Amino acid sequence: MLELRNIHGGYGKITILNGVSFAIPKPSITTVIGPNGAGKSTVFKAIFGLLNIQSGQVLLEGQDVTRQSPRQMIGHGVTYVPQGRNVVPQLSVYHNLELGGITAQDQVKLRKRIDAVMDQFPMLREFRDRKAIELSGGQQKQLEVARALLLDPKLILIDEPSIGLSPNLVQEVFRTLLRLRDQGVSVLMVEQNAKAALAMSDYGLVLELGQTRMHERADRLLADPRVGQLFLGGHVAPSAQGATSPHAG
Amino acid sequence: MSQFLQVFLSGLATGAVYALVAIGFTLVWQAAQTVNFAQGEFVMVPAFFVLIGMHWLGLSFWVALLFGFAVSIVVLGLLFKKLIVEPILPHGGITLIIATMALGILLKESAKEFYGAEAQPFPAMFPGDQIDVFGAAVSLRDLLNLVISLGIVILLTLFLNRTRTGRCMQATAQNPGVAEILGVDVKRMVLYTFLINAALAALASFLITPVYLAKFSNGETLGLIAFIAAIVGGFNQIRGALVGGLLIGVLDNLTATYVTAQYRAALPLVLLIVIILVRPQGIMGTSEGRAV
Amino acid sequence: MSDPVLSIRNIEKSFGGIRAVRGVSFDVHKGEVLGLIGPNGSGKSTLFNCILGQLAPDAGEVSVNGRSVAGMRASQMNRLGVGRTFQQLSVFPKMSVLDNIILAGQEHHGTMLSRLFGAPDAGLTGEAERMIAFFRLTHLRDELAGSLSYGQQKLVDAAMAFMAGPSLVLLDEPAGGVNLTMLSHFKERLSAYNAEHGTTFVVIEHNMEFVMSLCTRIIVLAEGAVIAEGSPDEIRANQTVIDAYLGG
Amino acid sequence: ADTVKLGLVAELSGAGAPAGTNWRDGAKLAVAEVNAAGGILGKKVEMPEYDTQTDPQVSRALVQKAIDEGVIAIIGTVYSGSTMVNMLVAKQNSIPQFVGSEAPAIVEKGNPFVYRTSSGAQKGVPALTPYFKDTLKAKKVGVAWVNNEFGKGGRNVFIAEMKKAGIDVVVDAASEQAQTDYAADVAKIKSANPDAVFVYMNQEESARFLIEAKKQALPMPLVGEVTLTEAKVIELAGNAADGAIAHVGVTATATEVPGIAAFAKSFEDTFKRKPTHDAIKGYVGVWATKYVTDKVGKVDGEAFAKTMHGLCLKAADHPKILLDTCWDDRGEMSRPSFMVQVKGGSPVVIGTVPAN
Amino acid sequence: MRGLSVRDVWRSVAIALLLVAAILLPIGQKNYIIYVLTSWLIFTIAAMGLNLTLGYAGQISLAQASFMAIGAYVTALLTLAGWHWLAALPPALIISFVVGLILGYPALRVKGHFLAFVTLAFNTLVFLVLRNEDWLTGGTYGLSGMPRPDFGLFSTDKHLPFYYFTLGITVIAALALWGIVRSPWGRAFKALRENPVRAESLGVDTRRVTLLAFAIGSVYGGLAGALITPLVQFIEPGSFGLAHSLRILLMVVVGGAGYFFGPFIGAAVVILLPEVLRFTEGYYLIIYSALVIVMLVFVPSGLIGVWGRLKAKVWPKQQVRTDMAEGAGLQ
Ligand SMILES: Nc1ncnc2c1ncn2[C@@H]1O[C@H](COP(=O)(O)OP(=O)(O)OP(=O)(O)O)[C@@H](O)[C@H]1O
Ligand SMILES: Nc1ncnc2c1ncn2[C@@H]1O[C@H](COP(=O)(O)OP(=O)(O)OP(=O)(O)O)[C@@H](O)[C@H]1O
Ligand SMILES: [Mg+2]
Ligand SMILES: [Mg+2]
Repeated sequence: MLELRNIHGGYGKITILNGVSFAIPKPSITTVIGPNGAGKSTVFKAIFGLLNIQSGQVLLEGQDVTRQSPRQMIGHGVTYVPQGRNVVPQLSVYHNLELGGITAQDQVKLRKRIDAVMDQFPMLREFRDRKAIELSGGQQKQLEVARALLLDPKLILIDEPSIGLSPNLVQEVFRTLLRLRDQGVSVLMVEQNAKAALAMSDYGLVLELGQTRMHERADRLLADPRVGQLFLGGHVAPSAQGATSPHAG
Repeated sequence: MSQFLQVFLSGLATGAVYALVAIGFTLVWQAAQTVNFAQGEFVMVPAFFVLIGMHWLGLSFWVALLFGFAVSIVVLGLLFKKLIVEPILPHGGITLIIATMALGILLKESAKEFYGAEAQPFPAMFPGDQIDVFGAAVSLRDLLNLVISLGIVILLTLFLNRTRTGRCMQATAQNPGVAEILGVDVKRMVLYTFLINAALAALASFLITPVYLAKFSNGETLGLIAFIAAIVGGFNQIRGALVGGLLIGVLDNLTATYVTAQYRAALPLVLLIVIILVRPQGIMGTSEGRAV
Repeated sequence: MSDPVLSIRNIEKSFGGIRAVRGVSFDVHKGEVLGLIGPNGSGKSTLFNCILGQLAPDAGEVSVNGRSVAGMRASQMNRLGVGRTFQQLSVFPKMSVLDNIILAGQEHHGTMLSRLFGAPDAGLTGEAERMIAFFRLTHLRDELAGSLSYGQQKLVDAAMAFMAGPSLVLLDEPAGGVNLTMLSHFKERLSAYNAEHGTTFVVIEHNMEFVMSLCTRIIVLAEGAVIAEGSPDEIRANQTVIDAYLGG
Repeated sequence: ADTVKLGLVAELSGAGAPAGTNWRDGAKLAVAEVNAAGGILGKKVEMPEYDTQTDPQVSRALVQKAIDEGVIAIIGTVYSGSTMVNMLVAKQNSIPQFVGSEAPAIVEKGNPFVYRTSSGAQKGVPALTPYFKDTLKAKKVGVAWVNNEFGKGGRNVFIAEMKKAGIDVVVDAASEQAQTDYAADVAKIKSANPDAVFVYMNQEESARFLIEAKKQALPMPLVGEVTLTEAKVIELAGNAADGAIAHVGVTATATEVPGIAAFAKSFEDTFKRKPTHDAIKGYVGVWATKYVTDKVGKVDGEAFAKTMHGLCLKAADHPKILLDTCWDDRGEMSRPSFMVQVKGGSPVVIGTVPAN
Repeated sequence: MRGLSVRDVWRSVAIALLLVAAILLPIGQKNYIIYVLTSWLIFTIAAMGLNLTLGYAGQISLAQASFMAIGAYVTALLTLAGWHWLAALPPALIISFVVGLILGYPALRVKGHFLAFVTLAFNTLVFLVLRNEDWLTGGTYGLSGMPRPDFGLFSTDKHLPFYYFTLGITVIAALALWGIVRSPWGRAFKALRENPVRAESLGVDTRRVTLLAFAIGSVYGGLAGALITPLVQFIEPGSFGLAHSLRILLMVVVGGAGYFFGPFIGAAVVILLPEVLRFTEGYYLIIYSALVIVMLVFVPSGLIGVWGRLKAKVWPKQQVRTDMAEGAGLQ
């Protein structure tokens, strides 16, 4: 489905990704984990055409899509939910949703889909005509997640959906992703809430210092003691608290 | 009474012109979150394009008008967007504002160098017939200005809020990053904004130059007053520009007639400062929502 | 039990037609770590904003250490020893990490004049560097805060709340986006700090593991009102809370 | 060197640009003619341009610059505010300066090196008094003026004159430079209903005022000084200018004077537009520099000043001075002037006022 | 304490060289050039003030020229009344400070373009008062004949001594500002610019900081005005209109807002570039404004950013972030 070949890239003159390579099969859910600042979000930006890629290739279903614009990526059936808050502040909830389907051809179908996501996240219907900026943090996140589901994507890139969402909604989002996978959609997700995320994923990917460290079946990663210690909240050995190499293990 | 009516109605007519220019400010703000300090010059220049068409190319007035309109759209819309807005916009509002100031000088000086410093007469599109309204003389042209401003406010408001393209333009202005990841054609939206702005400026130019006369320095005062009108109206509402423009036109005349001519420029400013301090979002503006 | 450090009574806040907070009252005692949880949009952040002077409540009263803080500005509250973080990333993007952290402490050192004529860092570099080291950000000390990753910024944000040596800290979703290993480190340190200095914490969080293991008492808000209150175990078992919030 | 330099310091941009560029073009025309006639002291004349941006501070610096660069005379500036400052610099360096400004104060400072190219407001405006008093028989008058140093100067002289003549000033309407809406001004005048109105504004302000006056059907005569009946104003105001009256020092429409007719023609040929009052002033300034320098026989500011004071140049001997012109010992200028009225879209001389 | 880094050393050397250049530059030049160089210094001071208000503290102000007016008129009136310039300076600065504080009040309520408007209106009001109240200010005719200061052995009557006098003051003003921006106050100013809500919650009294940002910026405007008076020896309202405030804003942005040395470069471009272009006569303003636009297109963060760009061109080194190059934790 998606393959990254030895991606190098970063911000301005600074290189963040030092050779990221992996491939995800179709349909599947892959969760990316790694310490803060490992470059997880940067990988997503690289895929979605938002990063200055210095070298390497991004392949989507075998086709080279390196350095294509976000608009083109959407055209290929990829949608992206970035980390943090990403709504259009002064537009209403409904119009924010509608923007999520701005590239859709079939308006009637789009309206139906908007209805469907509103069923899934009832808050959206309740606050349909409120400005997005007025929503609470978690409500905005719901809006964003819902927005990414409108277009019938082939691949969803979703960066830490659990931030700000209440536990029942996190479960709801995970269930939705599972359902989508069963309908043939691939999901690439970053999650710090790694145990829960890996538990529902097919594959896990460990990213560290801008490189892929491990890429395994999710259950194996969950069982790996090194992973448990480093990323799942195990205790850090005192000797590992080096200042320059914060993640040494 | 007829004196009051006279200055009031004249103030409305002048205010309608301010409004027309002020709409440009709000539009650019709503669609690109920046302020075009060359807006006054954008209204000054199209009249000169028409004059060039008439006097240098020998076109008839109506053909020259079309010519001027087309050239304005290309120069003030397309070229402005491509050469100035696009490269500078990502680096933030203030830089672009300064660039538009420089552009204002450029347009002004060019008009002067190539067409002369003296004011030129400019033919009117509509007859200046006068009507008597309870003893006050009002020209048909004044009424038309008012009607056209009103019409444009309504049309633009509908366009921005009721059409998908209009909302895409707003999204682009408010959060270009998000607009981009949602697949909005950001560059095209910015282009639309500036094309519409250029068209409005040209229209304003054709409407007011018969009265204001074509002169290189017309933009200075006009741009400034329109800027003030846009702010007073709230900047984030197209209809605010209309209210702000009319208010300033009327206030200025009433001050000059009944209070003080020497400080006629001051009293409206003081009033407006008070308004803004009491209602920081402007008269028609809505608050921008949660900050925390 | 001692007098409450923070006491809120009947706080009300509406936005247009929406009643975001509906008459919430509770006390927080010295040394407590109170969890504040509830579904999205239940008014948690709004409550924080009302307590800290970022928003003016429509009704109700807030007092800190027995003193009413009505109409007090956030900076004054901060000088009283109340620190906070925001749910949204809230750093100073074009300042270095070090400057961010020093800024968070400088207003508590010296006077206006000494801050003008004294040392440029108000004598805080050492303390700031220790704070940075604790959050494992030493290698990023001179980077602009805005160029950090989400989780890193979140940590800078948290670090800032501690620089003034506060006696009461209100944290709005400190765990969001923070790596679990770092988070458990943070949690331990928070407990230690609490034990050592008797600092009081109020924590809004959706990460239940974090809340349940850290807090001594939990208050649950829903639709702007308190629907449950109790120890972590009680809350975990409360059916209303499970239905409204935790999910099955 | 085999050239001499005149420094053209003028308002080439900013609010004063219309006046400044006309002044420049008149002067340019004169330089071309002077060179064709053998130059000054037999040397070719060059005239570098210095743009003051209508800013007095800049004008001062530029007069300094021109002098640094070795000009033998300064031609400019037109706006009185600028002239008041920069003439100090010319004075320090004993450089003669021909100015287009009309504010009274300029010749009152005892500066021997500054000379007018038209008479100041304190001469021009009083020339109108008999017109108001005897011809119009006005008992009460109004004044509409532009609130800058030009307008204010004229207005102050006018008010003082009316007081002397025992005429009431019943309405005093100040307007801003570049103002566009004159409804309030005209309405105020209308309701005060004076017998005549003195209008003292720059070109397009005058035009806009006339248009509004016509719109509101202002019944009384509108009388101005120079600007009100200029060709440009008439072009801009169209038939609204009909009936406007002005006192004019020299006017390009006074074509019965042969020098003026020739000047107007060659100006129009060169610049494709009609000359204004300011163009004539610039023209006269350059020619006066030539005549006087040639008379002195060398480049010497002190001697120039001595010659200038009390000098009269007869048009018969010095045709390019256009009309018989005299300068008094303060640099004030006098020459015959005209009363002009706009009739059927063009100014018609309705009377001559002798030099005073 | 951190020691002097290589960068600091380079910077000190560069500053020393510039200072020497500033001292040598006017020697042997004609009056006019010295005059222009002096105005460059004076406008640099005004722009430094605006740079503090706008560049550091993020408060847009379109009224800097009106503070120059206040400084200029106060000094003019007092020196005309026989005061020594040095005695007239403190009142000029104090009045600027107080008026600056007052102008800061609206900034507590409104931000962005509204603030721009309020300051713009203020500038216009000051202009109108100066023009209309001619009993005090001389109206449109202005005030003239103000003496240049005389310090016993050192008289500034000639252009060259006056230039050195101005240079001395500029250096003092720059040092004072340098002290401010690197003190905790400077940090608080930047915090106000970047995130006022967060700053407030960290104990920064943003109201006070906002007012101070205006007041200090205004003092620099006042100082510049106090120097214009003896330089031009003539002042009138038109020299302090809105256009001049915009010009100072242009200096700040072209130089690089928020960079300490930005105003020096910005004022140089805005004041000196037109002079360099004057030989093109009618076209100089056209060329000048076009150049400014080109500059902003290619170096939008101000000319001070050119250095970084050049360096990147000359040493096109790909950087790997230190933390990204470190060894692995997992393998
Ligand atoms: N805009 C930027 N400019 C410069 N550096 C950046 C920028 N964004 C991120 N970085 C740096 O790139 C590195 C990787 O950042 P990234 O956001 O990809 O991390 P992440 O793995 O997503 O972390 P987190 O779990 O905290 O979200 C970090 O060290 C960060 O400081
Ligand atoms: N400025 C505002 N204008 C209008 N409505 C607002 C505003 N701020 C908050 N609200 C509304 O008030 C309610 C409570 O919001 P609040 O941010 O306090 O929720 P929360 O409990 O923090 O939720 P979350 O867990 O998602 O952060 C929400 O319905 C929100 O839409
Ligand atoms: Mg990330
Ligand atoms: Mg919240």
